[in-house]
Parts: sequence; structure tokens; C-alpha cells
Amino acid sequence: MFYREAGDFKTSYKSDQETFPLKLDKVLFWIAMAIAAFVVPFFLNEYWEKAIFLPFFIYALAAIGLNILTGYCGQVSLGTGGFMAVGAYASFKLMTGFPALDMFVVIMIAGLITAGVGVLFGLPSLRIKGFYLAVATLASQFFLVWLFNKWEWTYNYSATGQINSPQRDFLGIVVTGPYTKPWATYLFCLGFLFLFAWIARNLVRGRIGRSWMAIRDMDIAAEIIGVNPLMAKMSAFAISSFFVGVAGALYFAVWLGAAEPTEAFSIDQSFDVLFMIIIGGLGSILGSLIGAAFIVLLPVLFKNVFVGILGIPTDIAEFSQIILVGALIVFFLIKEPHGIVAYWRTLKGKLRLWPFPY
Amino acid sequence: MFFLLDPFFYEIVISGLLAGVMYALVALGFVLIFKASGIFNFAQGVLALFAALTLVGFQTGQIPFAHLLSVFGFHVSHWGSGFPTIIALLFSLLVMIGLAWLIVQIVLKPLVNQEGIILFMATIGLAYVLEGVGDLMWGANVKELNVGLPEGPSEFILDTTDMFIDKLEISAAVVAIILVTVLTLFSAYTKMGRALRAVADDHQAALSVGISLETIWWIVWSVSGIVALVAGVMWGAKSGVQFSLSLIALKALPVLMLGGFTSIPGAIIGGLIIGLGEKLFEFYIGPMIGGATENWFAYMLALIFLLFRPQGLFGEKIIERV
Amino acid sequence: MEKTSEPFNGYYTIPKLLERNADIYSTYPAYREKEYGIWQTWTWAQSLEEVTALANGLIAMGLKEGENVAIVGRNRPALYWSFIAAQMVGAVPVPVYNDAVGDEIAYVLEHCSAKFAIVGDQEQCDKLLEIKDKLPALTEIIYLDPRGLRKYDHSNLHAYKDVQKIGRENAQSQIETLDKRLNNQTENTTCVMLYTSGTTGKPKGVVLTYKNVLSASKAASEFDNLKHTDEILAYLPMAWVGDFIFANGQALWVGFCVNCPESPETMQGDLKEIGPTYFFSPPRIFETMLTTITIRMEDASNLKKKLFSFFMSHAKKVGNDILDGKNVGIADRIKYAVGDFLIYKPLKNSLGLSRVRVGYTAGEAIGPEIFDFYRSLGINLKQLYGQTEAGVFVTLQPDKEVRADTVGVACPGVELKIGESGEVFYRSDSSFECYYKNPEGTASTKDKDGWVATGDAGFIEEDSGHLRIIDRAKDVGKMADGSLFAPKYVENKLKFYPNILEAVIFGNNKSHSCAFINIDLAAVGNWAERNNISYSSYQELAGHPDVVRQIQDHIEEVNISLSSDAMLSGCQIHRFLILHKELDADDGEMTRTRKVRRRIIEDKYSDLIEALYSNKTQVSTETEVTYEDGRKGSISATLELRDAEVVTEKVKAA
Amino acid sequence: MNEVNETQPTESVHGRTFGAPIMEMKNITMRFGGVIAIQDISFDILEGEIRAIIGPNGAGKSSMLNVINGFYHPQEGEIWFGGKKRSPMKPYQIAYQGIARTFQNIALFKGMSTLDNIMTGRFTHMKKGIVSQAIWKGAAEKEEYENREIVEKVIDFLEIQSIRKTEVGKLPYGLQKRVELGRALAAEPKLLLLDEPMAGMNVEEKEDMSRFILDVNDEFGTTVALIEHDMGVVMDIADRVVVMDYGKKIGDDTPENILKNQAVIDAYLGVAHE
Repeated sequence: MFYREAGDFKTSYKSDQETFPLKLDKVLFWIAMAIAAFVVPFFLNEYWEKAIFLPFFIYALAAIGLNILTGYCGQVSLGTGGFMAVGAYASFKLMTGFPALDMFVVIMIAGLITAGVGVLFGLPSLRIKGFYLAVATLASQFFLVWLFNKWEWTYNYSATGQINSPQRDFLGIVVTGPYTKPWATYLFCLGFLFLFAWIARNLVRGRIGRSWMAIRDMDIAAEIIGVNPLMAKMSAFAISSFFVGVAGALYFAVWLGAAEPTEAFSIDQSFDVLFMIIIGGLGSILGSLIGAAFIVLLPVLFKNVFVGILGIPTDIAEFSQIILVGALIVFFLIKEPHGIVAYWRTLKGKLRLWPFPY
Repeated sequence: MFFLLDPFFYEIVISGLLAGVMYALVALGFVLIFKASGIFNFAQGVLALFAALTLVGFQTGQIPFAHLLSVFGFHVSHWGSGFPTIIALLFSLLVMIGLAWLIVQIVLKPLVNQEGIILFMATIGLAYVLEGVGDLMWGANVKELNVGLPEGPSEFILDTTDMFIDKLEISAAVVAIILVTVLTLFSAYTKMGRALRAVADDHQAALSVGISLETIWWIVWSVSGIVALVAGVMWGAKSGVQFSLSLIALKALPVLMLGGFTSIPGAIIGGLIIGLGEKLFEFYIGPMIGGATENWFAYMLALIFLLFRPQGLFGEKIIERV
Repeated sequence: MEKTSEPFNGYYTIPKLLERNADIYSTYPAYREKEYGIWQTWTWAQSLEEVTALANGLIAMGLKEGENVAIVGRNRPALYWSFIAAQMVGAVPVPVYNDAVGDEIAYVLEHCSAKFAIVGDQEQCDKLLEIKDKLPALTEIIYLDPRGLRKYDHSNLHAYKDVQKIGRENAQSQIETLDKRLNNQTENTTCVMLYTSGTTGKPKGVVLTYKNVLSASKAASEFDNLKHTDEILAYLPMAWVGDFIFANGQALWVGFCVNCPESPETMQGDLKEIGPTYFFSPPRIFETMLTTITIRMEDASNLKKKLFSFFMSHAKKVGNDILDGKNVGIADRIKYAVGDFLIYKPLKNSLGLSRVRVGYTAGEAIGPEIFDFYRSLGINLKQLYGQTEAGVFVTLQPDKEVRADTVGVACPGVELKIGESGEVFYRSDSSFECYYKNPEGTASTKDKDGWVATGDAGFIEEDSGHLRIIDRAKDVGKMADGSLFAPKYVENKLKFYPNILEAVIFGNNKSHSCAFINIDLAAVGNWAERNNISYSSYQELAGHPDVVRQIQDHIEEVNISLSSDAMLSGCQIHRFLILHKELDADDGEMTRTRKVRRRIIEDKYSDLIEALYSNKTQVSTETEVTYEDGRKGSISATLELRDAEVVTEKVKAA
Repeated sequence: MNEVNETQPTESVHGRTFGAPIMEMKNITMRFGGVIAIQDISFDILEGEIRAIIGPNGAGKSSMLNVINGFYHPQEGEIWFGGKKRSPMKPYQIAYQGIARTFQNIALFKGMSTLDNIMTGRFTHMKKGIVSQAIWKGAAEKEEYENREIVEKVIDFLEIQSIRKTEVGKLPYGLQKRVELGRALAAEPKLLLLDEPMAGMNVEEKEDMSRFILDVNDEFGTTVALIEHDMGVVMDIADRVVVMDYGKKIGDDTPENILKNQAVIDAYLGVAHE
């Protein structure tokens, strides 16, 4: 209905393969980005920062990471929580070990370390497939969390076993520690999300992305056209873990400020991120964002409505929330196994064809 | 071979094997459903929790959703002193069968012919729902479960061999062994059992046996509900009924990897290997690396095993057809 | 621009215009073609380079001034360049219909004794090679798409790219030759030769000079204020005069961009992508589009259907008036704006017509319903009247004076005259020079004062000055009272009703006219099915009282519309019958192209005609039919003869 | 090996010119457990020819193709490619050597568009690393568009422009086969293996496919080895035919001569008509 495509023709492969091939989409996207970057920070308070935006950005980042592995490369992973822990602990060690290091660098290195660990735990994917692999990735989840519990060096021998994020800055702006400004952490995380979403988009639209999808759709055929399964799977594990590690570092250092492995990086984290990409849409960056928004915002909404407005006791609200999330997952899987993004595509398709039905 | 002389060694072996039987029992629930419907049922652990909660509820005469009712002004908690254990067990059994029917109707039927990963995710969603419903119905507090099984160290064994073995574990093992035997026989020798196995390979073939897919699913989900009930009872008796009971599912997963998702003997042997392995590892290696290795050892063991034998314990070598 | 006495400002040939465009519009797109997934684009400067390279190649290969170059293929930039390249070297391009069969091509190529042929692909190459024995003059064939031609004998066969390569290599040494040839040309040099398909006899080669082509292009471009940023989609046959004037004449004169679709099959999609601003199409395409719209909307959800019909009926009410800038109430305007957002714009967008500034339809009469449908959406669709001999434009409809039943006012520079018999004549700078090698033909069409006979009968409306075409001049007769009898005009009016497949009107030299009707079995059958009316044959359905009533309604509506026209009022249909069989080419009643053979029908059904001119209400008849397998049989029927209400002068006045 | 070379023809019955052997199979034996799939088979494929492998179901034809492109590693025998003895390799390494193939049961990437599927065929020709791709702007983008251009020519060649952006899972069977051929062609292979390219097609689709195979051979000089059941097609397009039965080679000749070969008539044609 809104699209006016006539006359919007492509004269180069560059314009034909753009992320937003439709003019209207492109314009809307940049308007949204401009609002997010230049308007929202002025109206931000701590509640919106800590309860909504930071978790959304960070989980979206993790979801994009997992989507690269699961949605694009077809390797199901239940180890996201563990990899987030690696990112978090790596950033903690870097922050305390090299206090002068800029936070951006800290987080990127933490991502790199996680990528390494990811490759290590991804190695079995060469021999193990499907559910076996999914279960095998749980090994990383349990092992890593155990490791950060038992290996005292990782938490600098603190008595509580907790890690706390000290004050560090990014280009002179404080982004971690107790004295951060909401706009600073907001923009810091938004920047990471934007950057990494862009990188993910670049990767999946090119040669390497196609090699992942080829492995996902038909590994035998992928091999005969020259895709080395080792390289494809390991690169997916590495890049996915890199994303997840960055998300884990931000999760601990910027959002929570303190963490303890058993709670903060439990298997529930792994499941939550997996839910995000399934509900949002496998093999779609937009789907990762939608899924993250859904899983992050739904509980907030519930809490506000059930406890805040209806005055239902907290525990009952919590149980109802669990039931509702579970039921919604089942509902979406039944109604649209390809995720909310599939609804979005259908809607867009209909709008483009409007008033015609096909 | 000095450790063979260590009396603790035997104690650990036995308690490891006994724990292994319990793992096998939970794993069996997975295998049954996977074989019959190709569904990797992540809700198996929550089913056990739900079953145990229900049993306790019946035993103690709790009113379901009492807490929820209080929101609307009805302050009730118990309607009496509860049922005798055997009746409570029976009722719980019926609840599990009813639940199985609901699951098949609401969740599985609409998802027929979907990919495995989708069904897997659906069972995770199901696990959430069951967990929430269980808590809402019976409350989230830790509950004691007593079904009259003997407890405490077995004096007989303590006296004769000097080993410290809990009677509860022995009885649990005995129950588990009986159940495993029954299920194996059921699956191998009854018409229904064969139909169940057929359906995993070919839905059409199962239909030609004359049983509808729906019925088959209901039966397997009921059976695994019963298995969950037993597992829940055993586990609950040992450490109380609480949320962590649902995590026994996570214990069964490495067993499945080791034994294969479709193999009943695999589940049994795998369970024993893992039970034994993790106890020994924890006892001998654990102290050196900080302990609490049970959380991950089973997974690492299964993982390393699979690297060398991707088809699992009893699987056949996979030849890829092009 | 500097004012000169000379009408074309010094750019009196197409090659000169190309040089001008390459100079002033150098970086603007000149040609686009959808190929390899994207719209490959050539600017005017690049186009000049390509054309020059080809021209040099042609010179090097021995093409001389005044020789003819046949061009066969679908619309592609490279083929449009070959027109200009041929003109550059002083040769005459002769485009040939690419779907023509061997014999037709053979005739044209033989008649114009083409020396070179530039073809699109293997298919056309094969056609030419097959008939090469009959074409002694043809020496070289140049092909564009090399696919499948690798193994052909290449002694007289050349790849387009290779010719350009030769041209580039020889560019330096041939500068003078090329310059000389360019400067030898005047505005009276032949620009192009277009063969008219001709309903009778062999095709005639219409010779158009630069003056003809450019004055037509200039006049029409100024008439509609075309700009160099306009876009057209070139998808109609290159051998057709319209495509030549639009994509060669006007494109060069104005400097707008010519877009070529990927293939005929993808034309609709390509149209949507390009969204041309200047669009031409015969009525057939508009009809097909409308049918597609209707069919697609049939499957839409109820809400959409309701919205669609609600706003379409509003558009029907006020759309045309808004487009014509007439007074429309504010409420209606708001409602139209809402409809525009919800329906009209999206609809136009998905048809690819949302950017059309000027749209034309011509070639045959367009159904008023169809015409109004597009206009009510806000598309500035207009009609023009023209022919090859006129360099297309005879009359055009000016903006805001658009009606379905006229063809507009004389194109600037064109004089009009109505002959005694009612035939339309015109005279202008753009009228053709002559028919190639056919002086008698030329003389019979164009008199010594330059008046060209169109062969069509028509009249100029007194109040508006618009021309209205009635019929082919030879088909127009007189009623007994001397008023005009235009059977085809009336028949076409009837045939716009979907229920009516064919109509034959009689009345020449009679006091009043009568009609035979053939119902459209598909449309009426569909109606019958919806209304649970069962029937076993055409005959039975045709005789159904409801069907007869519907047809009568249609005829009476036509009568009303005819009565509003003083000249045609006499043609109103007084009596009619629905034929008991479909007119059929197998029975000789129609030509293979489904044109009614009036004479044969008059003989064969004389009994029915007689009955129509009597007072009978029924008539029994028996007719011989030929079955598909060639067997003959006969069907007998009793037909109902109906009187239709006729509007007399008096009623009209009231 | 000399036997083969002595009888090596230089021109085909269809007027094609042959070069040196591009691939030579020497005494290949392949066993699965106790089952012998291929027994001591030798044949060669000459540069520029269209070579057909025929035989009844279960004759070992597909196994042969799998040996050629590295899915199976024969227990005995040597494989020579491009004049060199080939050491055991993974299939993806063989792809880099210039062998591409299609499958009997279409093996397309169902979740991807026609364009993306054929783009994957360019995999071996694209070199840019992960970092360069992550940045996209510059090198990776340029490489992408250069390869897109080649892929578009393949699309044009196979006349599948209209389905360029359609998800292949939604395409009809015949078109999927064509897309799969496109994917193999995009690799610009030296040797193209086709496993029953016309299986399940109607007459018209078969004609189209035959034309494409001939055009590929003609336009790009690609050597083609194909398995096909339809003898009519084989007669029309193949230069030489290997006939297999129960893992053994029972004939190797021009199509005309093969039809006259008694062993072939007994084993293959007899069986096929039952």
C-alpha cells in the first residue's frame, strides 16, 4: 500500500543487492536509526536504560551471533550461556589486568577469546550432527560455568566468587562501573549492535554466508561445489562465538556490573537466546532483533501489567509469565515455524501487492 | 592396581551403578518418545517434576491453585488430610495419562510433519508451561516426598562389606530395573510395542498396523509420563520435590548421546557407564580440580566418546548415500 | 536557444541529433536494457561512441550511401544504434517485423534490395539464411547474440561486436569519409523506410525523410511538452512506425531515455520496474491489463474487494473530471484523495503506470469503459490518430480535452480536410515522401498538392474541433434518406459489450438498419452458470429470453448513444435477431483473422435479412454448417425477431 | 593404459573434436562391506567429448560418479585427471580441480534463491577472506559483483531470468534441475558430471535439457560425463558410451555400435524392457 516501486529500477548489482532494495524501507530505516541515536538519548532514564534498552541491545547481539551458527549454518547450539560467560570473564580479566585499555578494545579482545573457545567446542560438529550436536554443546555450557566457579584466577580470587566491573571508559566517556550515565551506556551498546549487525549482514550476503547456508541446506552438495565443511563450520562457530562473547562482555561489564557464573550464565540464558532466534526467525538478522525484543520486552510488559496494574502477587505473576512465554513459543511454532519475521515478510509482500492478493 | 584394594572403590562403583540406573530410567523416557514420534522431548525432566508435585499434592490433600485462588479472595489450602500413598499414586498416574492426551492434542497434532528442531523447541515451550502450571497448582516451595520406601544406610551391607549404601538407592534401583525390564519386554514383544517402533521409521507403516498416529503418541507420552512419575518419586524421595528435580533431564542427555536416541539397551548401558564414570571421576580426579565435576563430566565423556564413534554405542556405521 | 529561420536549429538529421545529445546530455541515460539482471545503461556519449564504431565498421565492410540495411529483431539498444549507424553512413535503415515468416521477410528484403542485414539472434539469422538464394543483393549479415552461431559459416556472417571492432580500428583512417557522408545529408535525405503491413496486397515501403520524421517528432514532443528526463519502454515492434517515431525520432529530438525489456515475456515486470513517464500502447494491452486486474481482484479478500469497488465507482464518478481540471466538490476531492492513497496509486504502481505523464493509445478504437477506467485512476491516457504515411501523428488529444469517442485535434503543422465522401485528408511536413518503387501507389494516395488520403471516413465536431473517425471510407454507405451509414462504427460499439461477440449491421440504401448478433458464449455462459440456467448448446442459450432481453438492452443503449450524434443518428438499429450459430471462418463467414465477410453473410442469410425488413416476429431457417473435421451438416432453427426502441430527434430534444 | 590410448578417437560421431584424455579410470574396484559395486573398470574421458555411462539400476553407475568426484575412495585402481595421477582427495578439493556435478535427486540449497544457489557455484573462484567480507566495502563487494556477472550469464544461458530471485524450493522439478545445472556450470568446470539429468522430465523438458548440454559443450568446450537411462537421448548427444552391469563394464563404444553389442542387448536392453 505504501510502496511505490515503479521507476525504482536497478542499474547496477550494487543497488540490486542492497540491504534495503526498496527506497521506502531504506528511508524508514535511516529515520529510525537517527531517532535511536540522536533523539532517544535525551529522554533516557535509568529504568529505560537498564530494563529495556541495554538488555534488548545485548540479547539482540547474542541472538544475531547464535543465528549465524544455528539459523545460517544449521548447527544447533545450547552453549550460548557458557560462551557469554567466556566473554564476560575475559573482559573482567582484561579490565582488571590492563586498566588503561579502552573499553572498546577490551570488548573486542574478549570477543576474540570467545571465538577461540567457540572453535574448540565447535570441533565436534565435524563428526556429530543434529540433536547429538545440540546436546554436545551443553557440555560447553556446563563445563565453562563450572570452570568459572572453580578456577579462582578467573575471578581474581575474590571471596564471594563474584566478578565486579570496575570503572572504565570508551574514548574518555565512562561506560562501566557505578557512575555511568544512561545515554553513554545506551549509545555504547547501540553502537556495538549496529556495527555487528552490519558485519553479520556483510558476512551472510557474501561467499562465506552462502557457504554456511549451503552446509545447512545440503552438506553433500556444498562439498562438491568446493565448500570445505571444516572451514565453513569452524568459521561459523568462531564468528558466532565472537558475537556472543561481545554480548557476554557487554552483559557483564556494562549492563549488570557484577556477575556470578551459576546465575548469570545459566542454561536458561542459552535457551532464552535460542527462543529469540526461533521466535524471531532462523536465518534472519531482522528476526534476531525481533526475537530479542519479544523475549526481553514481554516479561517487562507482564511485570508492569500484572504486578504494577493488576496488583497480582509477584510469584503468581512470575509463574504466569513462565506459562505465557512457554505457551507463546508453542503457539508461534504451530502458527508460524519460520518466526515472526515470516509474518513480517508476508505482511510486506501483501503491502507491496496491495490491492491485489497475489 | 592398588585402588582395587580400596573399600571406597567398591562403594563408589555400586553407588555409581545405582545412580546410573536412575539415569537410564529418565533416558528411557526420552528414548520411548523419540523412537515413536521422532521428538526430542526436552520436557521429560519437567514431566518428572510435575508428576512428583502432583503426587505430593494428592498425598497431602492440597487444593490445586490455592495460591491463585487467594488472589480472588478464596483463602483455602488443604481440603483434608490427603489420600493414602497408593491412591495418590493411582491418581497421579491418571493425571499423567490425561496430561499426555492434552499434550498430543494441543501441541503435537498441529505440529505433525514439522522438522525435528521445531518439535524440540515446542517441547521446551511445553516444559516452561508445565513448570509454571506445576508451581501455580502446588506452590513452589520444597516438599518432602515419602512413599514409604526404606531409607538410611543398609545395615546388612554395612555389616557384611563395610560399605555405606543407602537403602533408598537400592530400592530405587530395584524399581528402575523392574520398569526397564517391563518396558523392554513391552517394546520388543507386544504388538503395540512393535507398532511403536514401526512408527518411528515410517508413519504410514504404523497406520497399516491399524493404530492411529494420535493413539500411538498418546500411549508413548503416557508411558513416558509414568516413567517420569517413577523417576520423580525416586528422585523426590531422595532430595525433596523442588524445581531442581526437572534438571534430571539434563542428566539423561549425555546418556542418550552415548547410547543413541533410539536404543533401549543403549540407554541402559549408557546410564550405567555415566553413573559409574562420574562418581569415579569425582572421587579420584575431582578433588584435584575443585570438585563438583558431576555437572559436566557426563557431557565431556559423551562428547569425547562421540568424536571417536559418531554413531554411538549401538548405532550402525553411517554410510551417506549421495 | 538561438532562433533560426530553419525549423530544426541546424540539427536536421538524426546522426546530428545524436551528436548534439552526446554533447549537451552527455551523462544522461540514452538507452537501457534489462540484461543480466540489471538495467544496463548507456549515456548519450557512450551511445554516440557505440554508433560511430558500428558506422565505421559498416563503411569498412563496404556499405555505400543510398543502400538499404534491413534490421530484424526485438527491441534492443544495439539494434536502435544500428538505425543511426546506417543513417550515419548515408544508408537507409529498413526495419522488418521480427515475427514475420520467411516469405514476408523475403518480399521486403527483395523489394528494397537490402545489402546488409542486422539481426538479433540465431532465429532471425536462420530465417535470412533460408531465403538467401532469393536475395542476390544481400551480401552481409550481422548478428547481435552469438549464441548457437559458433559453427555457422562465417564468410558472410559477422558478429556485431566484431563489426564495431573493425570500426574502432578504422576510425582514424575513415574520419573524413564519415564526415563527408554526414555532411552530404540534407533534411530531404531519406531517414527510414517502413513497410506497412497493408490489409490488401503486398506491403508498401513508406519512404520518410529526415524532414518528415523530425517535424513529426518535434511537433508531437512540443505538443506534450516532453523532456529529456522522460522515460519510455520500447516494446512494440521496431518495424512499426510508432516505435520508430517514439524511440528514434522523439527520443533523439528530445533526448529522453529508451528502455528495452529483457524479453517479451518479462515485459509486464519490466514495465513495472521502469515506470515510464511517456507511454504508448495499443488498446489490446490496456484491455489485457484490465482483465488481469479484474481476475486478480476476484481472488482478493472481501474487504479489499469492497474497498476496490467503492473507490473505483467513485473514481468513475469524478476521476475524469479531476484529471481534466474541472470543478469537483471538496468532499469528492477528499474522497478521491483517500481512494488515491488506498487504491489508485497502488494499482497504478503495480501496473507500472504511476509515473506516466503522457500516455497514448491508438491503432484501433479503444472501448470507452477501458479508456475511462485508466483515466479515472488519474493516468493521463489520450488517443491519437495516425498512420505510417503521416509519420504517425495526424491528430492528438490535448490535455484536458480527452474523450473516448474522438481522436483529438490536428497535430501542430498538420492540415485536415474532409472529402466529399467523408474521407479524411491531411497535409503536413511530416507526410511521407513516396512509396518505394511504387509511383502509382504514391499517386493514388497523395495528390499533387500534398494531400494524403487516410482511407478513413470521419468528421470534425463543430463545437470542439475534434476529429471523429467513423469507419474505413470504403465501408461507409448511405441510408435511403441520404444520411451516413457506418456499419463498423456501430458494430464496434456493440462489441464493446462483453456479451456480444460479433455483430453485423445491414442498412445500406435501406430506410433503417437491422442487426445480426452473436453472443459471446464464454461471457454469457459464465452468466448462465452463476444464475443456474442450464443450456445444452449455443443455440439454446442464444434463444433464452433473458439473454435476448440483455442484448436488446445493449442495442437500445447503443441507439441512445448514436442518437446523440446528428450524423450517425440514422444508423440506429430498429430490429435485430440473435443468430442461431456462431459466425465461423470454416463456413467462410469470416476471414481467418476474424473479420466479418459482409457480402457472404448477406447472401447466405438473405432469408433472415428479408424477415428483418418485414413485420414478422419469428422466422424459421436452415443453415449449412461445416464441422471441424470437414463434414457438412445443417442446423435449423426458429429465430425471434425483435424490435428495438429507437430514439427519434424529438425525444433527444426533450 | 596403452590399450585405451591406441584406440583413442579424435573426432566424434557428432562432429566434435576431441583432445587428450582429461580423466582416466584405471582398474577401479569399489566394495561396500562384502558387496562389490564396481569391479575392475577402466575407461577414459576425452577432452571435449560427451561421454555417457549407462546400465540397469544398481549397475554401479552412480558409484562410479561418486568415485570420480571423491565421495567414494576405491579400494583398488588409479584415477588420472588432467594427465596426473590423483591422490585420494576430499570432494571439495576435487571441486577446486575443476570437476562439478549434478545429482540424480536434486541437491539444491532449498532455502536459497536461484541466484544464490548458482552463486555458490562460484565458491572455488572467490578468494576474499573473512575480514574483507565483514568489511564488505571494497574488495569483497567488488569480487561479489564480478562473480554475479558471470552467474548472470549462466542464468541468461539457461533462460531462467524470470526465476532469478525465487526460492528454489518453490520451483517446479524441471526448473530445479536446470538451476542445479546452472550451479555446476557457474563453477566453469573442466569436467561436468551429470547424474541422470533428464530423470522424471517430460519430452519437452528433455529436449530443452539436451539442448543445454549440447550448448554447454559447444559454447564452453566443457567435457561432459553423464548417466542417462533414456537411450534416445544418449544416442542423440553422446559421443561414446560405457555400459555397466552388476559393477562390470560390458561395453565401451560409440552409441551406434553399443546398440549392436550383443552383451549390451542381453544385459541392459533386455532388462530394461522387462
